Amino acid sequence: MYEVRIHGRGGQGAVLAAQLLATALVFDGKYAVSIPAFGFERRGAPVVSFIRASEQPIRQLTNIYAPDCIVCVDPALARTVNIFAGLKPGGTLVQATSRPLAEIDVPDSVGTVGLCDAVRIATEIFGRPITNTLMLGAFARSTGQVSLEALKKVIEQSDFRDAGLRQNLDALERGYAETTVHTLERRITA
Amino acid sequence: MNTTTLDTAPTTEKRPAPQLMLCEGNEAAALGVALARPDMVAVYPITPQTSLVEKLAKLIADGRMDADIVDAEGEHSVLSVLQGGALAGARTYTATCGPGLAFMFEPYFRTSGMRLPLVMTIVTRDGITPQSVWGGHQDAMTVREAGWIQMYCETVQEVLDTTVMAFRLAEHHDVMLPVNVCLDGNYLSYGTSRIEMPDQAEVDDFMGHKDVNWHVALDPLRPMAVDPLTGGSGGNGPETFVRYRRGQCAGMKNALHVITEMHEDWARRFGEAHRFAPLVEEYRLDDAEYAIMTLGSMTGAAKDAVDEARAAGEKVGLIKIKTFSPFPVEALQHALRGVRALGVVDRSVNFRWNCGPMFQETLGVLYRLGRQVPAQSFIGGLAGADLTVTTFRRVIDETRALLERAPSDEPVWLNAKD
Amino acid sequence: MSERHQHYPAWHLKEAGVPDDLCPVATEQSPMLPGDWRSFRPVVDRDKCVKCAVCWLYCPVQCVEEHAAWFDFDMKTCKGCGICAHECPQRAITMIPEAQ
Amino acid sequence: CPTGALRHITTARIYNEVGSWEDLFAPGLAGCQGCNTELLMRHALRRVGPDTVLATPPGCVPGMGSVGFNGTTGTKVPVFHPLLTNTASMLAGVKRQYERVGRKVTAMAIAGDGGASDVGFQSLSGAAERGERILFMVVDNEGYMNTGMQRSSCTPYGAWTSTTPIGAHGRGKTQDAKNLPMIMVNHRCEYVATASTAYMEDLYEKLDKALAASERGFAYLHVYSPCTTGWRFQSALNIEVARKAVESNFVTLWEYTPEAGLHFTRPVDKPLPVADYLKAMGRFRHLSPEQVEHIQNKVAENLRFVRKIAEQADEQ
Repeated sequence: MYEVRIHGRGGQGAVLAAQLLATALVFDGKYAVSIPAFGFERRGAPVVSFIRASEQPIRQLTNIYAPDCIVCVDPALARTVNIFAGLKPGGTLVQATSRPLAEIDVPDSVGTVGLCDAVRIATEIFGRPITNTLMLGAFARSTGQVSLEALKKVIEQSDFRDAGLRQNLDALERGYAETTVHTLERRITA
Repeated sequence: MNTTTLDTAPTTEKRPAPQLMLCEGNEAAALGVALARPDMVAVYPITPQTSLVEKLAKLIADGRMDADIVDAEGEHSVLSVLQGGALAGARTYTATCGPGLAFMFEPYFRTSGMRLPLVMTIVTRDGITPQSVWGGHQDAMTVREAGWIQMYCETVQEVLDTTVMAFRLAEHHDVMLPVNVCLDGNYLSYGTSRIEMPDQAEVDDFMGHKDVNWHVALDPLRPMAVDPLTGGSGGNGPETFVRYRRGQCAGMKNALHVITEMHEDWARRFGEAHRFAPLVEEYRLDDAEYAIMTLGSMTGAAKDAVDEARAAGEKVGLIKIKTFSPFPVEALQHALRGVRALGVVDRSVNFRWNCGPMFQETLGVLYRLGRQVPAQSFIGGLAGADLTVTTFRRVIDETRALLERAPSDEPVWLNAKD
Repeated sequence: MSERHQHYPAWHLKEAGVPDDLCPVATEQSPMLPGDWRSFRPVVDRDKCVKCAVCWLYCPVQCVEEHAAWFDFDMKTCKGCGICAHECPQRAITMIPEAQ
Repeated sequence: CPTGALRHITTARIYNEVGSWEDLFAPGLAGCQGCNTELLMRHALRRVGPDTVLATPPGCVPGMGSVGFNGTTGTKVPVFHPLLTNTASMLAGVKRQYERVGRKVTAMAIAGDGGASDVGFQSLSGAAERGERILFMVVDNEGYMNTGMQRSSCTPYGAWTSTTPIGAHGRGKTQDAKNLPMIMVNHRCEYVATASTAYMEDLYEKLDKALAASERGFAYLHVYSPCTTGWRFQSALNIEVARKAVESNFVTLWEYTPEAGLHFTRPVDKPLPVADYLKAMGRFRHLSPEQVEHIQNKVAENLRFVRKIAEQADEQ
C-alpha cells in the first residue's frame, strides 16, 4: 500500500488531482482509492485529499494519517498548515515552490524532495496559478509510483471546465520535466 | 427469477472484458440509475448527495440517459412528483439525506403504504441537530419504521450494483416496496475507487419487463380511487386497514429471499467482482470465538483490523449487515451461531435504549437464538468522524475482553474525548 | 369536444388478478344515496316551469331530471337544500315538509 | 337583465350543451345540504370529462366521499387522495409520465383554500414556476371547513371561525385574507382566473379556457364557494350569498393570461355596500361598525389593486 496526501487550497484542484492520480494508477494496473477531506471548502481555504494505491484491492475508505508521500500544490501553505504531520520516516515531499532546497524548511522525516516552480509555469501556460496537473507531473517524476503515460491518458479523458486539454497536457509534461528531485540520505534515521 | 433464467445466463468465459473505470460513490449511484433506465428522476440538492444528482442531470443532458428530470422545489415535492409518475407507470428514482429525508417523511411513509416501487438513495448524513453536513446513519435509521427496504453499501462497486438491483427488487411482484440504497455520506459518497461497469444489454436482460403500476394506477382507462379513507371503529374499516398493513409486512418478509436470489443472479451474470453478501456477510467467522459487527463503508477498515488481529493470533471474525430492513433475522442467527462475545459498531444512536440501533436489533436476534452472548454497543463515525483500522483494533480488544467480563450498559463512544 | 366525453367502464382489481392486500384502492362505486337526509322536498308546479334549467344549474347533487315539459327531481339523491326553490325565476318550486 | 329572460336563455344554453354529459361523481356524496363545493365539483368534472386524473387533497372534497371510504369510490374517473401538502407535485408526476408516453390526460386538482394557500402552497408555487401542465382548481370556502371551520390564510378579516372565536378578547380573525389568485398571477401562469358558482356561464367559459391552457402550462382557477355550515346561513341561500359577494365587489371576477394581461369578466358598476353581503351570514354577526368599515376599505383596496393591473393590460 502506498499512501499520498495532497495539500492545497480550495479552487486549486487538489481534490480533482487526487481523483486524476487515482485513475492513472488504475490505468497502470493498480488498485486505487481517493478520499477528500470534508470541511467547508471554499476558495482559498486549506484543503486536503488522500490517495491509496496497491497491487491488491483496497478496502479502507478512511483518511490517511501516515502517508508515504505529501504533495503540496501551494507554495505558501506550509506556513499555516503542518503538511508533514504523520509522514512516514524517509517519506517524500513534492512541493510547488520557486525556492531552492536550501531555503525550504524540511523536517527530518523527509527522505526525498521533489521541487517544481509550479506557479510560474502555470502562469505561463494558463495565465493563472492552476498547479494541480503540473504537480501530478512532479509527483510522477519524484516518486515513480505512476507513469507519465497513464497520467496523459487520464487528462485526455477528462472534461476540464476551465482550461483546454492541450494546456493541461503541457502542464503535466512540464511538471514532469521541470521538477528537481533531491534525495536526503542523511535524514533517513527511522 | 426462475431457474431457467439462471441457467441461460452467460458464463464467465463468454463475458467481454469488463469496462474498468474510477468513480466516486455518488457517481456510481448515478451510473447504476442510468443502467436501470428509469423514466423519471426528481432532484433537490443537499450535501452530501449533491454530486449524485448533478451527475444524473449531466447524464440526461448528454443524452446518455433517457429520463424526465424534475428539479422540484423541495424534497417533499421530489417524492410526491415520483409518486405521481409511478402511479402513471413510470420507473422512478431520487436521492436525498438528513434534513431532506426528514422533510419528505410524509410522502416517504405513504410510498411504502401504496406499495410504489420507487428507488431512493440515502447518502447518509448525521444531524439534524447538532447541525452537521457530514456522514452518519442517523437519518436512515430514524425512518426505520416507515416500511421501506434499506440496504447499506460497503464499496463504490456495491453502490453501483445495488442501485441497479434495487429497481428489480422494488418491482418484484412478491415485494412491491420502495427501496433505499444507503450510501455513507463522505467516505463512500466522495470516495473514488476502481469499479467495473456492468454491460447495459445484460443489465436490461436482468431487469426484465417493467410494469410498476399493475396494482394501483391513476389511469383514465383503469378508473379507480387511490388511497380512500380506510379504518374507523365500525364496519369493515379496521379489518380492511389491517389487511393492507399485513400485506406490507408480507412484502417485507418476501424481500429477504428475493434479495438473496437477486444477488446470486447478479453475480452469476456479471462475475465475482460483482458478488456481494445479500443480507449478512460472514468474514473469517468459521472458527471465531468472538466477532464485531459493522454496517456500510466502515467495514473495509474493520476487515483490515480483523486481518491484523488474526495475524496476531486472535480468533476474531466480522459480521456485516447489508440488508437492514427487513432485518435479516435468520441470516444473522446463522452468523452468530458460534460467537461467544460480540461488539456492534453503529454510526447512529438509538435514543430509547442508549445504544446503537443495529446493536438493539441484534439483541432481539440473540434472544431468538436462546443464547446469552455478552454484547457491547459501540457508537462511532458520527458526523463524519473517521473509523480507521486503529479504531477497530480497539473495538476488537474491547470485545475480546467480554469473554472474561460483563459488557457495560453504556455504549462505548469511539470518537469521544475520554 | 365530444371525444372527451366517452365513457370508460369500471375496472376490477380481482378480474385483473391484483391481490387485495397490496395498495388501498377502490373500484366499486359508493352505493350511498342521501335522499333520506331530507326534511323538506321540492315540488314543481308544472304549469309554471319553463325549463330554464336554473334549478339544474344550481342543484349541488345534480338530481334534476328533464321531463317532456318540466323539470323534476330524483328523490333518491335530493338532500332537500332548497336552493332550487330559492333560485327558480318562475317561483315554480315549493319546499314542503316531508311526511312524518 | 331585469326580466330574467337573458338568464333563462344562458342557463338553458349551458344545459343544452353539457346537460347530457355524464356527472362523473357518484350520485350520492356526503356533502352538506346545499353544499356549494359539491355543486362546483360536479359541474367542473362534467366539463373536464373522463380523460382526467383527479386529485382531491384532504378537505371537504374527499371528506364528502369523492375518493371513497373503505373500498368504495365516489368518482368515476381515477381519483386520489394526495397529501394536503403535495397535490400539485403529485399531479405533475402523473402528467409528465403521460406526456412521456404520448397520452393526452388532463391532470386536475380540486383543492381547498387551506391546502392551496397554506400548507400546500410550496408545491403549488413550485409547480406553477415549473409550468407543470395542470388544471388546478381551488375551492375557496375561506377556511378549513372539513375539520370544523378553522381559520385559513384565505379567511377574511373579522370572520368567526372555531380558531378565531368571539369572546371577551376575540372579535374574529384579525388579519385580512391572502389574495391567492393574485399571487398566482405573479407566477405568470398560463391562465389564472377567479370565478363564482353564482355566475355559471362565466365559470364554464373559464373552465374551457383553463382546460385548454392546462395543455400548455399551469392553469389556475380560484372559485369562491360559500359554505352554508361554516359561514352560518341557510342552505337555500347559497347562490344568493355567492352572488352578493360579487355584487358587493367582495369578490371580483377576472381572468389573466400572460399575453392579454388581466381583465374583469363581470365588472360590477354599482356595487352593493359590503354590509349587505356580511349581513347574509352568521359568521359576521358580531362585527362592530369599525370592523365593517375595515372590510369595506379592504374591498376598495383590493379592487384598486386588481383594477390597476387590469388598466395596465388595457394600455397595451
